[in-house]
Amino acid sequence: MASEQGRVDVSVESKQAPDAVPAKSHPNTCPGCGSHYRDDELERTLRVCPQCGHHFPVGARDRIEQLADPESFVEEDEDLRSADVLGFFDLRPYTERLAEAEIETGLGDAIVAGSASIENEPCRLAVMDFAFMGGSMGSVVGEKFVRACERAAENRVPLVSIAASGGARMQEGILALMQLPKTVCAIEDLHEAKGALFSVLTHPTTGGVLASFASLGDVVLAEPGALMSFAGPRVVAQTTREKLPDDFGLAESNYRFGHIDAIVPRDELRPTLGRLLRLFGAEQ
Amino acid sequence: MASEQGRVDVSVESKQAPDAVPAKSHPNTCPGCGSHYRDDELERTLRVCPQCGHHFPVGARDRIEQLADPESFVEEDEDLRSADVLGFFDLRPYTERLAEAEIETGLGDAIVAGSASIENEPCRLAVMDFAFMGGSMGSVVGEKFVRACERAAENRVPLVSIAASGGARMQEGILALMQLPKTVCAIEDLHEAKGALFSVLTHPTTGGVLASFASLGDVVLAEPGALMSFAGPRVVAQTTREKLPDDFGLAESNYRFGHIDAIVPRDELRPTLGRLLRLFGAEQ
Amino acid sequence: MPSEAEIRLRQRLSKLAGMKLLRGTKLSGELERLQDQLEHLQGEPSAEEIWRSVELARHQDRPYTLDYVERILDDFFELHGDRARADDRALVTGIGKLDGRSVVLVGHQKGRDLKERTKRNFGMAYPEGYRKAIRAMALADRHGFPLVTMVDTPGAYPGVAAEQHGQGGAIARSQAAMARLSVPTVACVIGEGGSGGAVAIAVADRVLMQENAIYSVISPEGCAAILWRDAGEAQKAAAAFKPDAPHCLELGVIDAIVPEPEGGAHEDPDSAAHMLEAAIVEALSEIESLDPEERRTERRAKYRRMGVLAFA
Amino acid sequence: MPSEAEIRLRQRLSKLAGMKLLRGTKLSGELERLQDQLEHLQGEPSAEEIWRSVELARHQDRPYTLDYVERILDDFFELHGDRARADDRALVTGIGKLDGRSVVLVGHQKGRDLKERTKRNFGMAYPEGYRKAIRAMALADRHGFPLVTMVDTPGAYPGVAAEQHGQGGAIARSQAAMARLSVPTVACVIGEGGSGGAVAIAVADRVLMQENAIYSVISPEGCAAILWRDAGEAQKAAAAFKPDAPHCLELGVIDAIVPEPEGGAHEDPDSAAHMLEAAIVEALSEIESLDPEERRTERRAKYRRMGVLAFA
Ligand SMILES: [Zn+2]
Ligand SMILES: [Zn+2]
Repeated sequence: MASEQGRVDVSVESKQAPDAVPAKSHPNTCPGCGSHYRDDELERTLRVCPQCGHHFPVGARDRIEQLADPESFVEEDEDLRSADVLGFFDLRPYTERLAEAEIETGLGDAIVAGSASIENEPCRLAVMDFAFMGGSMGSVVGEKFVRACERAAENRVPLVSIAASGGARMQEGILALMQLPKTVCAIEDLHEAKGALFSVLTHPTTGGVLASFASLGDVVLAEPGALMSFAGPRVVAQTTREKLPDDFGLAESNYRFGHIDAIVPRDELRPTLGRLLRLFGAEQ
Repeated sequence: MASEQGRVDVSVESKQAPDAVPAKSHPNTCPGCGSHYRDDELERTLRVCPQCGHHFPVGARDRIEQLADPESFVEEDEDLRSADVLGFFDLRPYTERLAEAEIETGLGDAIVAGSASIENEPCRLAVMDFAFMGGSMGSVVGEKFVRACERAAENRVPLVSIAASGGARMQEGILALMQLPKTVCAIEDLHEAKGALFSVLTHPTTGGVLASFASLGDVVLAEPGALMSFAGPRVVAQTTREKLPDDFGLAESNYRFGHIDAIVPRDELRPTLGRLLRLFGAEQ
Repeated sequence: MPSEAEIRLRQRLSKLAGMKLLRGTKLSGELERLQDQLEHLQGEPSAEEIWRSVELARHQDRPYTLDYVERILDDFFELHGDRARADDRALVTGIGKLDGRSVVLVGHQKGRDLKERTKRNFGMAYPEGYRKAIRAMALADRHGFPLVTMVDTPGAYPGVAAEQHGQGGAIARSQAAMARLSVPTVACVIGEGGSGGAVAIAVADRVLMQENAIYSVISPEGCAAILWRDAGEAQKAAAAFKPDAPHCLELGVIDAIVPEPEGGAHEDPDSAAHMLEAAIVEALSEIESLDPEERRTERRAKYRRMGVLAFA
Repeated sequence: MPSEAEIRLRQRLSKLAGMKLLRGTKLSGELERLQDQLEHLQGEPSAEEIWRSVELARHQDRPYTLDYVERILDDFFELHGDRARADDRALVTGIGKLDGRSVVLVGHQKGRDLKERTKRNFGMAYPEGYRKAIRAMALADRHGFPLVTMVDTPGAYPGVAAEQHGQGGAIARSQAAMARLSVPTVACVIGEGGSGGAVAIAVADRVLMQENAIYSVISPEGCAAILWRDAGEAQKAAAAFKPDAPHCLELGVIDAIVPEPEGGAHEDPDSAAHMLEAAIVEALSEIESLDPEERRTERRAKYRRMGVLAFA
């Protein structure tokens, strides 16, 4: 049936599902080659497997540490929280899920935003975190992204966005869908102010985030192996009964089909963003 | 070899070739079904075969008669003629070819332009004639098309263009190629003045005319069976050694691939243009 | 003295009292319009009423975009093709006269019988469909024609080729195109407003929604499959995320509800078309007088306000 | 007192005396620049000299776009993909710093060895390549970056798929995009300027052409095949339609000729890049000071004048 398009693959969204599938393996075991690492080992390699190059997930705060110049990041809008406007209840209330996610991740929602510099170039950063309810986008993600656009325009610096998302957050209903046009309109305003957006897609970036701000970067980059598809692989397979290509929806496939400018391995991301900031930056 | 792209198939351009291939059959014999007609019979059916629907070529003056309200057409720029700026000489001088074409067709060049009304809606008309050197576009075709754009903008009426062309006129060298950007710029000016262009493609519309004004209509129509391709079938076959699909470059194929808005049989062309003029016209 | 409907509305809004309502700044002005609408409604829609909307929105006899086009627009001329690869029949574009003015129409199109359903891909567009829509929007802007869209899709098509051709980017760019338009824009949700594939053509100065249409972030079946691991729990899911018109109005996502004939639009398509036409013409007349720059600024400001926030 | 070159120029122009020269209004101003250029030329190019240009323009060691990019631009970042279907390697787009300012680059790219030639499709772009170019142009306009193009193609690819994907329309729309740009634009013909595929990215405020490049409505072989039914008569054809830089300058199609090192650009790519860079920077500095609206108006006016007419 064709009823699930626009949604992400269930496996991708397991964080959002009530009965999350038990993790098949330890999070530090490489799904690419089976090697196992200690936390500090992975930290040193930016959470990339030294054996096979697999890119492990990176949380928002770790990502900021990897990218921003030391001490340069100043967080903004940390007090924003989601509201349960629908009184949404599946097996547990939405409010309970939110509280649990905040405790687990230490984040107020699935995005962290603020000012920073990268290679001494000033910029704004908006970084998503998949660990917070599958990186789903509700009112808070939309609002913080929009404020980041507005501040980038005001300060005449580019905005760097790092996406990691299962799509729109269904617990916020139609208001979650409205974050698509909300973020899109903010990028239009940013562009009219001659501001730039560099969009980095990490594993996974699907559904409503791909169908809004993540696709609208002046430059669009992706990490190797990142899934970036509007509909998730399982939904596509169920709907179409097609056998999916091995690289379905992956960054490599998207590059071949012309949807991204470059696939950037994690250790090159910082210098690449530095170069882009020099090209688009305020001193222009 | 790939050296002929941008040019039309030689067979299409036979009018331009020094040793034109002898006509394979009488011009009033239908290539679709073999039926033969007298001139007056074809005239009555707008030069469409009553048996099989094949659309015979129509010269510029006949086309204007078919489309414009009686007595409404007022020709403009009839005194413009091509100049032989390169001193172009193949087997015969270009000037001689021009004189011959003028005598044969009674036209000053491959386009006739002027003001008219269609179904009582005022408009500008620019109609090409394949009989004049294969409808090739040199300085005169470009200039008359541009003037038609300018007058359409001034008078706030849409421009209806009927294309029939083998491409740019090589005897005018690089200046013929410059008619592409020249006509394209004129359409940009027309659009900025909120003017409309309806482009009708007839058999054949290829090369530089397809790669400039003919493709840029606000609405693009084509006659059934019209060849519309940038490179002609023979060039493509020679370059790629591929077997061409049966409908290669035809209006029907272009419609399927999203390049035209509608295929309009000749007897519906006048009412269709009338409808478009009402939708885009000055009374808006 | 406040009407009962207004009291009911205030009660509903009071649920949000502890939160900062992003669109709060406009609330006083909007209250009147909301009140007018709420007078026609019979209280908070129940789970059964919400599900009835889902069923009516998907009813096999419900009028589709072209059913309204033939009843509302004169001299309609369909525009075909994305000028690159295809003409996607799940999404129609064209020009026609609405109440004397030329407008550009963009709408999803479902099929009535099996053959047409296949041709129309059940109203689920490929990226090529959204690129055709963007082309029609550019034409509207160039000539100053208002844009009217009709939203009726289960969602953008989830297929391998659709992904390869850039479904996500196409939906994002279609929204961006609508955010940029200088001309007046009215979107009408006339059936299923399914997720990204719907909002792709619904970023408008005025968003209208028929009484029995639905507009949602996910299909009820999709939501149920994720949350309850059982698509059969669709009814429960719909009650949870509330895709019905009254809730969309209350949340500020749509600007007005368009009434339907008794029993639903399919019971009397002519009357349904008449009501829809009147609503579109009224919406257009409200926005046509605005300065284009101002209209665009207000359009973006409306979406800027969407969402509900709390504070730590 | 007129120089010999100017006399020669006047003599050449006198051939046009009986005709109305469309660009005549600008001639007096242009005479000086033409004179400067003509001082470096040794008389009217002969058929042999024209053919030598054809050979040098196609020389297998001639520097290609990316050879110049690495010598001229700092911090170059290549932009890939048309955001719809493909990344056409026959046409490269990117951003880099030229003499301190960010510019967007668009250029055809041939390959040096068999493998790269195949990857680059011999510098013959599909419609997807021109759509990528249009995307890069829009980015330049959005951010106020000047656009620099490098033209080096036998022509747009003549294949079945290329036609199905809309080759003619893509070339037309790429020209239209260049006509619309508000930013300064400089096009450089650095090798083969083959027909529609070349002019698609050459509608610019200033069009530069290297001394040994060619720019033509059709390839010599294509012209010969049509007129003499013998592609072997290419040399005769080239002499007839005159694709060399001096003739293009004389006809007002280009704005300046960029000198090459003795023997051609391939003899000393570093020097060739240096000369090209100087010419681009000079051209940019001429047009950067203009008002964007005025610059665009002048750009279109330049093309408006192109052509030579007679009267009955
Ligand atoms: Zn590994
Ligand atoms: Zn016949």
